[in-house]
Amino acid sequence: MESAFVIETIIKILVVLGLFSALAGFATYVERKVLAFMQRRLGPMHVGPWGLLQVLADGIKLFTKEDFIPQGANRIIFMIAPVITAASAFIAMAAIPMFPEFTIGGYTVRPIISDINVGLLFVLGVMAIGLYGPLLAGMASGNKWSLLGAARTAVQFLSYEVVTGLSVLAPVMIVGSLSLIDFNNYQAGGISNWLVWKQPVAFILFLIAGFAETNRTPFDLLEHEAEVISGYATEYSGMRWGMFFIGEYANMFTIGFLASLIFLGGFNDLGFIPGAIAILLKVFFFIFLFIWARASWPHIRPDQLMWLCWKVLMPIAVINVVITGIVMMF
Amino acid sequence: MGSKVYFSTWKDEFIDNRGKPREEWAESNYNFPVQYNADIESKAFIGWAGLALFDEDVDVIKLATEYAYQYQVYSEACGRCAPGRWGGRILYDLFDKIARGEGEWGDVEHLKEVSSTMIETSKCEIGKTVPKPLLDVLNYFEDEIRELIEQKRPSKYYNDENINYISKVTAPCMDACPSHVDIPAYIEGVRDLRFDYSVQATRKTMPLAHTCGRVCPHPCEDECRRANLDEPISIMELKRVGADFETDHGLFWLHPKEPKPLNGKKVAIVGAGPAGLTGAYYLAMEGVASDVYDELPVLGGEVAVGVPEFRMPVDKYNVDIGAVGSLEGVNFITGKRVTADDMREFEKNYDAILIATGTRISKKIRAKNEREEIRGYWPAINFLDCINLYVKYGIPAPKEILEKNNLPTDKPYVDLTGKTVVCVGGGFTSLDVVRCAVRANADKVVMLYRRDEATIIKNTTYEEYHEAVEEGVEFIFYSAVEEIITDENDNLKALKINRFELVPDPDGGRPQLKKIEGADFVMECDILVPAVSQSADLSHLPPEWEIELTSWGTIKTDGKTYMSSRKGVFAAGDCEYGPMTIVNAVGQAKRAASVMSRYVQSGEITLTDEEIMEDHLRSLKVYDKKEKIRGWMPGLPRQKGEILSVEERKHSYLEVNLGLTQEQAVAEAERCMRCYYIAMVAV
Amino acid sequence: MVKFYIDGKEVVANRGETILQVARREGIYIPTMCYLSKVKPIESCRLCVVEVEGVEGFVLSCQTPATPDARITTDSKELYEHRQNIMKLYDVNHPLECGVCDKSGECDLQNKNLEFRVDSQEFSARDQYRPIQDWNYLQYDPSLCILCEKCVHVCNEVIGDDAIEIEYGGYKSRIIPKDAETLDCTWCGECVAVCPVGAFISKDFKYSANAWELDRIPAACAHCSASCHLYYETKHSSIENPEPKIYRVKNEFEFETLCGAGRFGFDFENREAKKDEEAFKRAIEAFKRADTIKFTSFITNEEALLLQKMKERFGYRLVNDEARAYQRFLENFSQYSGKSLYTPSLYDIEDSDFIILMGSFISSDNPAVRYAMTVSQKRHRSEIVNFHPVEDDLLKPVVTKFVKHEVGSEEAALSMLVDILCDEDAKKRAGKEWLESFDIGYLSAESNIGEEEIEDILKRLKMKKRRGAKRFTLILGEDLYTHPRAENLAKLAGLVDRFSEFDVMLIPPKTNTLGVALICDLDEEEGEFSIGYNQKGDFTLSALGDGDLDMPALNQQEGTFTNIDRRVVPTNVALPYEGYVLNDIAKELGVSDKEYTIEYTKELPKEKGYKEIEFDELDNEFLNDGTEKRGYELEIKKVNLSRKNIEPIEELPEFNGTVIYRCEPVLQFSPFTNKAHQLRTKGKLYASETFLNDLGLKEGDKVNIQKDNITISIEVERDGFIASGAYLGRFDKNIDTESLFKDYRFTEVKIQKV
Amino acid sequence: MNGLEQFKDRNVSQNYYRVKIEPYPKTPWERFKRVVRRSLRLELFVGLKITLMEMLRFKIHTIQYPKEKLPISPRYRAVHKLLRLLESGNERCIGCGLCEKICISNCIRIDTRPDENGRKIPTEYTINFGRCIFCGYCAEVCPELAIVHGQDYEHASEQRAQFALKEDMLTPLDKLKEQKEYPGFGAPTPAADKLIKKTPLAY
Repeated sequence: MESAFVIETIIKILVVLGLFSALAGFATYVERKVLAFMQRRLGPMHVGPWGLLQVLADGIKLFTKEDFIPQGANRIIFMIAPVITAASAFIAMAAIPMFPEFTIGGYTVRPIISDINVGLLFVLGVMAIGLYGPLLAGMASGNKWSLLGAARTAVQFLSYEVVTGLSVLAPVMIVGSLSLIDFNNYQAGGISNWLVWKQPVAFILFLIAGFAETNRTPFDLLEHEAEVISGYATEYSGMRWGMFFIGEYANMFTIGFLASLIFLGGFNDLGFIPGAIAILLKVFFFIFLFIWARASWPHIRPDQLMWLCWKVLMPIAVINVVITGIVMMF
Repeated sequence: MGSKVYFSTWKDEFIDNRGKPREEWAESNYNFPVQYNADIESKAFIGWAGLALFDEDVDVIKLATEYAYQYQVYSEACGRCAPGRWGGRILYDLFDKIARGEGEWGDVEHLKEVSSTMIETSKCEIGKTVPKPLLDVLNYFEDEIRELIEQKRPSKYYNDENINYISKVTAPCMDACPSHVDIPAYIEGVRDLRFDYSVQATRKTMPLAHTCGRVCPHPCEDECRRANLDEPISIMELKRVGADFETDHGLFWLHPKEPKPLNGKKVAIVGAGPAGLTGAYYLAMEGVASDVYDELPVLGGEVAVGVPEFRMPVDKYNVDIGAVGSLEGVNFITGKRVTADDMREFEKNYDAILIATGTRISKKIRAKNEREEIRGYWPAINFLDCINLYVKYGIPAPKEILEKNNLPTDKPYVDLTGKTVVCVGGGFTSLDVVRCAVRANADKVVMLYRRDEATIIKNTTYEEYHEAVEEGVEFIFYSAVEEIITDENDNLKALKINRFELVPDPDGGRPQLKKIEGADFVMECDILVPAVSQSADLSHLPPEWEIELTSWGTIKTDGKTYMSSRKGVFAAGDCEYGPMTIVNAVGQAKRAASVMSRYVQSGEITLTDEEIMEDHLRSLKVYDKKEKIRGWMPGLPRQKGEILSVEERKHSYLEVNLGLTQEQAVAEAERCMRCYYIAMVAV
Repeated sequence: MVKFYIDGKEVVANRGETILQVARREGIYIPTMCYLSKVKPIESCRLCVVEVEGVEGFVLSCQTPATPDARITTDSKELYEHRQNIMKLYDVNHPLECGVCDKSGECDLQNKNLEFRVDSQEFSARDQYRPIQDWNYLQYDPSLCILCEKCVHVCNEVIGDDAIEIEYGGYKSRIIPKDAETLDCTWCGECVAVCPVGAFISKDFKYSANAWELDRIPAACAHCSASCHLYYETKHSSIENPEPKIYRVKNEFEFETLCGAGRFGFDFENREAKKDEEAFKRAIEAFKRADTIKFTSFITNEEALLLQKMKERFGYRLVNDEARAYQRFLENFSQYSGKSLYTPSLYDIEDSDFIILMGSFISSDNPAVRYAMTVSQKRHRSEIVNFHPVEDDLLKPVVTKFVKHEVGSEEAALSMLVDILCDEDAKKRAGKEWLESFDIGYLSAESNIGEEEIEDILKRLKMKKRRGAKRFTLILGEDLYTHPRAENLAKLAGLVDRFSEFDVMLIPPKTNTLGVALICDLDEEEGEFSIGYNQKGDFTLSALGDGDLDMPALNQQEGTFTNIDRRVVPTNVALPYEGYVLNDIAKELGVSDKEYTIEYTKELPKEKGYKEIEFDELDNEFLNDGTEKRGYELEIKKVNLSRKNIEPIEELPEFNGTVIYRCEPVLQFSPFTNKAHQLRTKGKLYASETFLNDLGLKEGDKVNIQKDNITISIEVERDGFIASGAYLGRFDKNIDTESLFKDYRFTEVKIQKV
Repeated sequence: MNGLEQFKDRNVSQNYYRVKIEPYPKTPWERFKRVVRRSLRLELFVGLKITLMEMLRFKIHTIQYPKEKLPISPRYRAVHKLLRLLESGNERCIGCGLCEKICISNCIRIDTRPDENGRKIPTEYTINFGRCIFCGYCAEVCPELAIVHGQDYEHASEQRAQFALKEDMLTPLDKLKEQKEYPGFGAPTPAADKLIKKTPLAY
């Protein structure tokens, strides 16, 4: 039993690692295509049919590219920083139940690496650790743009961590558990049971904070080229840069899963749609939403970002929690 | 004077008889060549000053086209200015286009435009005048032109080869010159510093370029159009410039063209004076050989022995004679007096005979007691012979003549030291006599002349008369010898002289000379030289030939072909005309040679169209004294050459007139307006 | 002096000056197509018509002298229209081939069409076939020809060849060779220079460049002592080769005339030269060893000064035979004329009324003098008497009296001239001995100059004087300087100059002979080890590129020449030169402290008449009215007269057998002209028809010329321009003619057919 | 409008209109009003809608260069071409040098010489494309329509010298048939015949 668990977990880890790495790559393809279509373009077309192998080509490129460390950089930290980002992104996934349970050859598989009862807290916490990646990378690069980028990372991530936490607090209060499976199960009764109807404000706040946490447009200030070149990643190339990249996309999936699980009914069957497919659709909707927003909206200024966080979103979140509490009391 | 014309725009007149019957036609003021030849009537005449039609049925457009074409032909002598060269070509091309029936109205406009530029800016008159009749055609025959353009058909007689268009280029000066020298051409040669061209142009019609550059009375200068503006060009002097170039550089000889090869015909020429030489020259040019006979031991006739050295240096004349002699076929036989027997022989042996014996008998002055035998009575021709043969050729004067005239015989030349010489006359010969007498060291030289100073200048030249005066010749005008007074030994002692005055004729005719009674006087003199005129010595003509003579005692010809009444015997020069100028003799001989060259070939007496036209134009008169001159700056003086100082020339036979310097010659040539004109007749 | 008004401006004309000349001098513009200031007005274009107040119609300004107080208008609406019409007529059937025409860009027809705004042609004429004529160096395209006649006039009035004429034919007129099938002339190419359109062109230049691409470098011609002003026109050689190359030579043809050698012999530059340090070192060593510098006069004044400075420093002997002979002649001449230099210039010759030429084969020795004589002949009908043993048919249209004398009897000829030209004072000055030795009968018999010929000259002179002649010139040439009796000849010439109306000109034989003669202190004898500059020596510096060290040719150098007009004229660098120059050697030897040779221009010896003027301040141009502003004229100083009597006339030398003359064929002057690609030819014995007949030779035969123990094997060529005699040139450096002609220009030889 | 006047009017399209800019909010109240206004109008979602609709409509404007190429204006000034005469195949260039003269970047050079028939021919013709600014003056000035701007704008090469020679520009003889008469800038328009003024050659 023990050994089976270990094997199962290792397999799950590997599957998650492999799958999400691949998905991250695939997401880049999708992103490029969707952006192109929205801009009346075609996007990558040359590598493989409809440019499908572009991901592969990019991967090969990233792997084979020279690993370059600037002279003035702090070598060790510089080398470690991307690993932190990638690692934290994947570790966060450990507590996320991806699909409903299924049985393979009589063996029931729970598609979660580790169902811990504070799963939500774990996910949020580990994602918060991801902050160290860009922060350290920027500080270690020995480049003022990187440093600025790092500073922005710290500010942005820390600020929106608050909003994320506060926005999730209300659902947590309703569900009364921090396990994401509990969340899922709480909403098992169909669409009407989705938490989003009870907590629409929290959902919106979570979503906005999610954009910020994953460094997506309109909050992509960390690597805003016109101001700080590539921000913390300025000095990175090859696979090290790739790790930041994978981390970012992994985070997008994490947020997508979180949002689906917390607000949109998780992997419960949706009418005729099996739960597994339902959650995938939901996740992909969020991924699409990320891309869609990027295609549609301009990004905002850092001061607007902070203004939004502290003066708009956080008060709303607090009020939301308070109102939730009051409603629950009566 | 005047002829009936159908239409005329000549000069200032405008006669339009279109639509009227022939009987009602108005008469023109001008003497047009209505009758081209004895048997040919002309249809139209077109020229520098307009056009005249003599017939209703004239194709005016074709006439104009041909006239423009003739300009092309004659401008082949030129083509030297841009408006003339291309403008003329365009005139012809466009007129021809219209006449062919391919014209458009635009062509008429272009014709007018080109014409106006040609009229204003052409180099010579030919370019300025050719557009004039063409413009007349364009203006007055617009209907005909419109018809051709609209109907696109050729003009009526466009392809009719029976109509001949005969043209001739002339100029006022050329017209005035008896030998029709192409004066503008040789002046142009001087102006262009192309003296070889100049002398070649002269020799086209005048082989004696040196001679006529010195001793010509230049009738051309009287009809020089430049005189309308300021003073006439010094035409004669300019002829000399080219000729001198030939000798200066030893370029013997500059002939106008390559002579034709000899054609086996041979002509006898009696007399090697200007006429004889000219005849020989042009006959040789046409390939006809000639034997030239002369009784004198030297060549050149009267010009060689009569014209003194200071006027006509013999080495220059010899150059001219050399030019004649240089041609193949010319053979000179000197010292042979031709007799009637010889003439008979000649008729058998030669294809034709040209008599050019001149007038070598001095006429008498018709005074009382005038006899050849008087010692001191010395006829002018003989007087000049004696002086000049020695001066020019070193041939001593015959002792018996010196003796007859009471002169020292120990000297080979005529020495008049201490003598008083009286010459009666007033022409070139008499001036030569008195000036020679001055040089022969005569004490006193007197010239008696019946008329006044102005007439003597008119008969000779202003320069010569004044030079004679400067040299100390005494002129007594309005006087004539009444009687010659001799002593017992028949020596001349004195002359009784009448004086006259000019009485105007009440009827408006020529003023009459009237003797002034009581004004007679007696003048002592040693030698009397009669130089009033000369007559021809025609003793060599076989009486049985019955050659017709004129009332002057010269050979009668028709004045155009110069054939005498006997076929094959021609006469030219003074023996035909009477004592006249060199250039006249040359002109006659040139024409005679031309006729003869055809006669010896075909046996017919013909004139070329060119020659016929020459005569027509002369009667029409080319020079118009009233004509206004456009486009020339007036006030440029006529250049005068240096002459020897009186002291220097009085005692030597050095040439008096030094001629123009190069700068003067060129300046003079630049005054020439090149008044070429083209005239054309349609027959 | 005539005062009148052009366009309201008051102007003054000199005697005989035309309206156009005055206008040009005053800078008032009157358009012309055919006017060329150095010849008579041609009057073919009719563009220069002007309006004169009170005169009907238009007056031709180019030939009309001004009348007092005339009021002239040079431009009005009517005039403009007529000029425009004339330009239209000029355009009738003028081929539209400006694209390929060599003249395009500097074409008068283009310019005037533009000026009168003729942009279309409304009428035309039937065209005709007119093939391009190919005449040796030239090509003539009749269809391009506008018949302005400039070429014909310049050939007749300035050159004197009179080789071309117009075949009159109205619209068909064209230029043809005069009296010949094809053109055979001295190939001066002046017809090309004056042609306002592209009708006459240089075959070599044809289609190789366009006018606007070429750089103009004003310079002085380096071939003869006339040092004519010219422009070298350069451009890169080709697309592959950016090195500049001289494409052609142009001149200020309005005022000045070039000969064929100047025009076609331009590429004589030393192309091979590189900075060869080894050779340079050897040269310096050679200079340290040498005691003699031999050189020719193909150098600039500055180089001559450098050589002189070297001499002063190291005591070299400067050897230059031809300049030495000239120098001595000039010195002797000065002692008897009282002037340090001769006075006449080419302009004076042009204005002369009576010219006597002696001792020079002028058509090849110095064409500029020939042209000047032609001008004087044509303009003033001057008498030109030529004394020479060789009959030159080229001079026939120019010379009015040719006196053929025996070879070597120049002394007799000059003595006879002294006798007739000078007054008694001169004879007194000449001295008793001379007078006693002057036996005219003997001289006449020995020299073959008939007394009657001398009398004829006197007669002509008197005639000229009667006609108001003012200027008389005696021109002496190289025959006299090399004559064994040169000293006496010079003194006689001095007497003529001093005691007669005649001014004497001494033609410097080579480019800068006069400069060298004035600047350098020349020596007679060669030493043991010599350095040759453009001359064979033990160590040879050569601009021909065949010596031990390369030197720049004269078109690669800047500096000054002293020319025949006694004028110091500047020349400029037409082509770059990579190698060493004389100044480099002088610097290495410590003689020179200047960087550039031209810094010596202002140091030229003032006591000889040079002025202290910097090279860069020398003018090099012509003014609108033709005034030559080039450099400066040497000052003529007074010289103390010699009191010595002139030596008696010696017995005249006898030349028997075959005598040949030393002169160059037309178009050649030296190995430099022969180096030019258009003129390159093999040296031959040039002989007249009579000479060939006498020796039984034919053209193309090979002969051996023998003298003492020298034998030269050479081909014979017939020269149609000479009527007697034969000559050898020095232009072909492969033929050693130097040894044949030690002193005098005539030499007795044996000629054998091989 | 006639003549050159028409070119002075730079307002090429008539479809432009001015955008109305609302005044910038100055007080917090105004700013609040603006937020409300914008929020109520759901401006953010308008943006989303536009992008989404574009995607759904799928009107792709991409030209898949180099597989697909856009047609080029005949006035386009790409790499020069030297043309030949259509019938004889002779070079049109007569070496007049006008292009050389007019070239403002001074990059054209011609070597000419007479050929065996005495005609002027260019032996070599180069354009230094490193300096050429493709202004088109050369084609404009060419009297023989010999040099024109071609349509070939892809003139990349490894060495500068490789695209400057006559052989590269001159129509190869075997491609003569493919040479179009109106291939580019500098060539006359197809209607040029109507504009040309005729020379009055009556003969």
